[in-house]
Amino acid sequence: MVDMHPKKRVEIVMEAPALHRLTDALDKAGVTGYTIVSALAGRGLSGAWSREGLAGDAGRMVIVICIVDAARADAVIAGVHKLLARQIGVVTMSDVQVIRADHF
Amino acid sequence: MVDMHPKKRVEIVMEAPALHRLTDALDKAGVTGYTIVSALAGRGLSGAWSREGLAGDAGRMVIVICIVDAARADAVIAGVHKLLARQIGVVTMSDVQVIRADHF
Amino acid sequence: MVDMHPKKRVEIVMEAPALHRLTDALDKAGVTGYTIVSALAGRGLSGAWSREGLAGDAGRMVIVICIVDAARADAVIAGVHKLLARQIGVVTMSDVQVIRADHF
Amino acid sequence: MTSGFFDLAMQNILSPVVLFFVLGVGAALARSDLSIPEAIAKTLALYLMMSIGFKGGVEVAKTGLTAQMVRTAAAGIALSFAIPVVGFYLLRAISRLPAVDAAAVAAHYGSISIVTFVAATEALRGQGLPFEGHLVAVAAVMETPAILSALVLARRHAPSAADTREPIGPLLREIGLNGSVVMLLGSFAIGWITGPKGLEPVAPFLVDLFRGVLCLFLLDMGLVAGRGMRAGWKDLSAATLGFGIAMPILGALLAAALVPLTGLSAGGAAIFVTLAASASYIAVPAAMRIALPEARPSIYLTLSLGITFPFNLAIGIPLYQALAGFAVR
Amino acid sequence: MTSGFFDLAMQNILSPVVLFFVLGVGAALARSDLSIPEAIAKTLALYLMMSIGFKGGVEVAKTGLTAQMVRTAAAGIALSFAIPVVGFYLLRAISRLPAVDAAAVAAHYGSISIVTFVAATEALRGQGLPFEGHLVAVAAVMETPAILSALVLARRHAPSAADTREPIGPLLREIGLNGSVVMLLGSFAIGWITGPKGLEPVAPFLVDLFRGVLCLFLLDMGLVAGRGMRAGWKDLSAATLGFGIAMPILGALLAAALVPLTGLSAGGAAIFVTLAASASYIAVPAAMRIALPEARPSIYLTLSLGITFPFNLAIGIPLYQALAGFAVR
Amino acid sequence: MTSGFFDLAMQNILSPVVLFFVLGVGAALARSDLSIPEAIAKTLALYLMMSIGFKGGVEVAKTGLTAQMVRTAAAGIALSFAIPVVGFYLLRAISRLPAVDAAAVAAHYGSISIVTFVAATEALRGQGLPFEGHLVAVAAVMETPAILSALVLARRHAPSAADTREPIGPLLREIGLNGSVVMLLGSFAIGWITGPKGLEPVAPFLVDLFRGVLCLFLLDMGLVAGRGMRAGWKDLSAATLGFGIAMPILGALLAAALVPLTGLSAGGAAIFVTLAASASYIAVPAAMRIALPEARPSIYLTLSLGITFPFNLAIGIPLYQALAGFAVR
Ligand SMILES: Nc1ncnc2c1ncn2[C@@H]1O[C@H](COP(=O)(O)O)[C@@H](O)[C@H]1O
Ligand SMILES: Nc1ncnc2c1ncn2[C@@H]1O[C@H](COP(=O)(O)O)[C@@H](O)[C@H]1O
Ligand SMILES: Nc1ncnc2c1ncn2[C@@H]1O[C@H](COP(=O)(O)O)[C@@H](O)[C@H]1O
Ligand code: NA
Ligand code: NA
Ligand code: NA
Repeated sequence: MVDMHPKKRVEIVMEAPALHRLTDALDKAGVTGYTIVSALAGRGLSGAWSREGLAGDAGRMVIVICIVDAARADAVIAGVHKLLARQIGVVTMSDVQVIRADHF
Repeated sequence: MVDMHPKKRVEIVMEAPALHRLTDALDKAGVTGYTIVSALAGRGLSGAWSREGLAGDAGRMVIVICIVDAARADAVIAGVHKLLARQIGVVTMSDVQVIRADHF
Repeated sequence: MVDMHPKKRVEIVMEAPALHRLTDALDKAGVTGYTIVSALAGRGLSGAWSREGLAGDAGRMVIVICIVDAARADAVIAGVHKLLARQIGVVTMSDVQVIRADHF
Repeated sequence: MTSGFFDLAMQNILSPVVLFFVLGVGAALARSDLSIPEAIAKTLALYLMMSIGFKGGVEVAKTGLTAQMVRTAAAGIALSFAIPVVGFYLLRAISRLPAVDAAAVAAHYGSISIVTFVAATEALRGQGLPFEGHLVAVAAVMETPAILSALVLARRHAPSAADTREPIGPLLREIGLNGSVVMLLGSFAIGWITGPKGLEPVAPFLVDLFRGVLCLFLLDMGLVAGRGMRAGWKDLSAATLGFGIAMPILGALLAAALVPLTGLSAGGAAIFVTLAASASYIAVPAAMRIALPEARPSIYLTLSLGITFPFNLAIGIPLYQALAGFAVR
Repeated sequence: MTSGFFDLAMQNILSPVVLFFVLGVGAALARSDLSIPEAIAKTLALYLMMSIGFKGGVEVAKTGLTAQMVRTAAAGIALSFAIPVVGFYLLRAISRLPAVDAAAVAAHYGSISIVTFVAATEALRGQGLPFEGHLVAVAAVMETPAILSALVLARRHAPSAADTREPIGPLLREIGLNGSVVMLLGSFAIGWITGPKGLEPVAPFLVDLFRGVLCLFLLDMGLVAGRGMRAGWKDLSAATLGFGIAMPILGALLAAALVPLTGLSAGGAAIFVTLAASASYIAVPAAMRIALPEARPSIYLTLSLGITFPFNLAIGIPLYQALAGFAVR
Repeated sequence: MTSGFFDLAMQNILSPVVLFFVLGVGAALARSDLSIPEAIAKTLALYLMMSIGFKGGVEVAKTGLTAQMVRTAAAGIALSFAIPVVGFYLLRAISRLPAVDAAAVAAHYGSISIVTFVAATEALRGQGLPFEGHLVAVAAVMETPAILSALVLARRHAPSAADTREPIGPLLREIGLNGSVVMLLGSFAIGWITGPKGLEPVAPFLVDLFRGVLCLFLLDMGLVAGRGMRAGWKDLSAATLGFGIAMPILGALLAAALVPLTGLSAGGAAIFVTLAASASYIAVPAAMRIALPEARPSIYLTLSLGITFPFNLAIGIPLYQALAGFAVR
């Protein structure tokens, strides 16, 4: 059996043009890594969008997935919150188990 | 420290051609939003698939992520279940924490 | 109300060239299915990457999502761990509820 | 159907377009990782629609709207309604396929394959044989009626599978407004409005590149067909496989019977017969996933893309041309 | 601005390029699922930059660097700074739009639309009228100053919305190095270095395909514009809609006043005036999401892409050419 | 290697193809967000394979299969096996690179770069120098043997890193059937079967567009190389960097020694020598991620794509042509 260790999974749905600002903030918050996925379409309070046909970054959303240690989670969430306060987006956090604790 | 609020994260893997029917159902169920990701490939009981090379929607799957309030989760799941009963797909629900409770 | 059943959600961030080896391992471990998403970019201990501009598979990561029964989760994680031990990647497991227990 | 037919067939089979399809099938069966990205496959398909629509419209701009066009469209719509009925009962008679699968398969054969259309026009161009430009619009109107027929058949013969709560109206509207139909008819209209003068500046893109792009698209179709064959083979009985070859010939015969009513030229008749013989593999499969989700794609896609399409590409097209030749005379 | 103008306008409106835009808008409004994948849309835009940059550079290689180029660039930069100020106060005067929205809208009109530029050059080519190749570089330098103006306006009139912690320097650097500007100026430099001899081998790709690719890109722009109209309509008052037509004309008049200082030819002046009249819809929206996130895209995108772009495409371009004709004389 | 060489080198360096590569590197180093979507990059690579494969096959259709082709392929395979061995021991001698990294780097140099091949053929075309069409097939067979050599070296010198449980057979099969090899050899076969008559209708796509598309692909390669340089620089010592220039020259010398055995023309010999000097950056890196996951991509990719490729593009190609000239005489 592989040992599992509890961590936090932070998932951020956000606007593509602000992505670099977010990853800079994550880098500063000391996270060990993150993975970005391009969302295809969506709807929220500010309406529906789709990336189809867009030649630029505006109007497109990305999902940033970041596994962090619980001890660092609050700081990460606070940093993300500050940055995205005025931006369109959704931030969620959940509990996960990872196999290599020293990686995070 | 940022206040976190418990919500449900519903994740639906489903066939692309039926997507509009699902989002219509979600809209009717009163969810505040959802985000769609295009899946690249997969396998299930009905076999393997890949979106590579497909000129049309058939044979392609999408993932719909929807953060909902626990109070509304049952209704959302029921609606999704009814719609996808005869469709290929997977529906999962999990616990998450969000930062802006009023958004959902 | 729809009946929900507890399962495990295994999420694997891994290098694209090794994908076939992983899905073969999952097939052997007897999972009923999985869904693959193409990641856009990311950063980890071994540096940052982006799929933009890549004509080949090297340097690109994918995310494999696999819903499994708790009874089988350990075996799946062990198989994945063995395979990815020397590969770049992240493996997480979390609790989810599904609607069709017999599917997994 | 003598040596002329065999010459045409050989010439057809050894054309780059067919060989690239074969390459795709071979690569998929050998499990090569060769693949065309989805975004490209989709765009190649749109490009083909844009090109043939525009060129068809320009032809009509030259000749003007004729009664022949209306008559051909009417014949096409009638065929699209009728072929699924013939196909459904034939399939039920020769195989043990459940009614819902049979209805879904039948829908594909009533509708049309635009790439088969294109391959037929290329064969004619190779021989210097002209055909009517308005056949592009006929192809577009033949896409949808078959779906209606198939749904009626399914509701009668497999009532539990054919969800009667799903209203047919919005579904037909969705299919009628699907991207490729809009691209085809929109480009047709633009070609008609702007005429030969409008075509000129865009000809290097829409005309000159056409055959090369077609090769790439057929490579992609071969890859997808080969992938489907690998997976779908086991679900197909010999009878079902036989249907994949008998049905296009049957469709062609039905169309040939209507040719005299249309007043088409020999080239146009060859295209018209080919349309009837062709089976959809993009628009109808997507519609079936919504309207008849219990029908198995492994059956209808393997038949349409894995059996009928290659048969038509290699042997059908010269055959239908010969058939149309008899019908016109 | 008599019958010659109307002929030009009609010829313009019935060109394939404009008709494909109309097709896109129509398909989006009818809720067709026709769409161009994001990867293709992005690449089509890069291709257009590569082509016009390269061709512009080759022109400059023929004529050499002139004082005229420097004067035109200076005039362009001045306009890019000034137009947002005019636009902001006009918008505040005629509508109830909050200051942050008004500043964001104003930024779009000070910057430029490269597709409008291209459409204007196509119209000139249709008439055999030459224009200065260096205008491509002028277009590039006019992209960014407007954003600076708009930020200054927002910081003064909506201090809470214009985040003063966000430093302007990196933002401007980011915009100045954005992909399309680099592609445009880089291709311009390569065209200049290699000259007509360098263009020759790549001409089938960069020159011959240009108009066909443009049609496809305009179809895509129509689809995006139509989608935006469907969503954004309700946020726009009559006054705001009117601004979408009045502002480009105002911008054109300002540019026409500067034409005599530039020494441009009639063709070049038409392009220059069109640049001033055009509104950005790719670079500036992305910058606004960062610099003024509280400004609503439904307003600035609908105005720029849904009102001003089609107006310029159909009516503006011949109008600005007429205007430039007066200014040159 | 006198003034003729320098003229060729200058002409080469100032060609649009090389300048677009430079633009890409510059944009990446300046952190511009210019990028080509993955789907497009992949398709551009497939297009290049399709085009050169088809054209090569057509050439062979003209001349027929010759003993020369077999001899050249044998020489190529021998080089692909031998070069990694030379490279590995050289690298171990001059640098402190761990054995697993050295083996992975060596694999890249034994294999080939198809874009370097293409750039060499373009240089020859610019001079009107013919070359043998079958070299396309020789390029394809030189892709894989190097990987086998490198794995044997790694298993001997870094047994813990070279996973001996991973069977080599399936890996080689996977590499042999990788998408670009299949596209290259498949198109070669189709060109051979259909001959010049088959090329004609697809020439506007496969021939005329080639150089323009190549520019776009080289821009993309520049962007990826620049990104890699920014990240990988710190992992590279001076000795390793020197290897990136010494090794291609060494490979070229080895190939030049074999040229007399092949019976190639001056043009063909230049291509053959260039193939040996070129280093893989698509197929081998992917294979290394599976076979030698502990080898660092920051080292082998930076060397292959960041050092050797630009060196070959700008200076190597004319150099190897001069070298081949001596070998042929
Ligand atoms: N409840 C939700 N679940 C998942 N994604 C959401 C949700 N709400 C918003 N989003 C995503 O976030 C984007 C912006 O949301 P909003 O700020 O509400 O307009 C939407 O377009 C969706 O892609
Ligand atoms: N256990 C699973 N975990 C993750 N995705 C799954 C799972 N089972 C099925 N899927 C996804 O759902 C699709 C359809 O599944 P099925 O209905 O079992 O054929 C598959 O192709 C996968 O993409
Ligand atoms: N903490 C993390 N959260 C999410 N994704 C991660 C994390 N760490 C690494 N990754 C992903 O896994 C890849 C390889 O990580 P590494 O092995 O640390 O270089 C990264 O490029 C990311 O895409
Ligand atoms: Na048919
Ligand atoms: Na402007
Ligand atoms: Na080599």
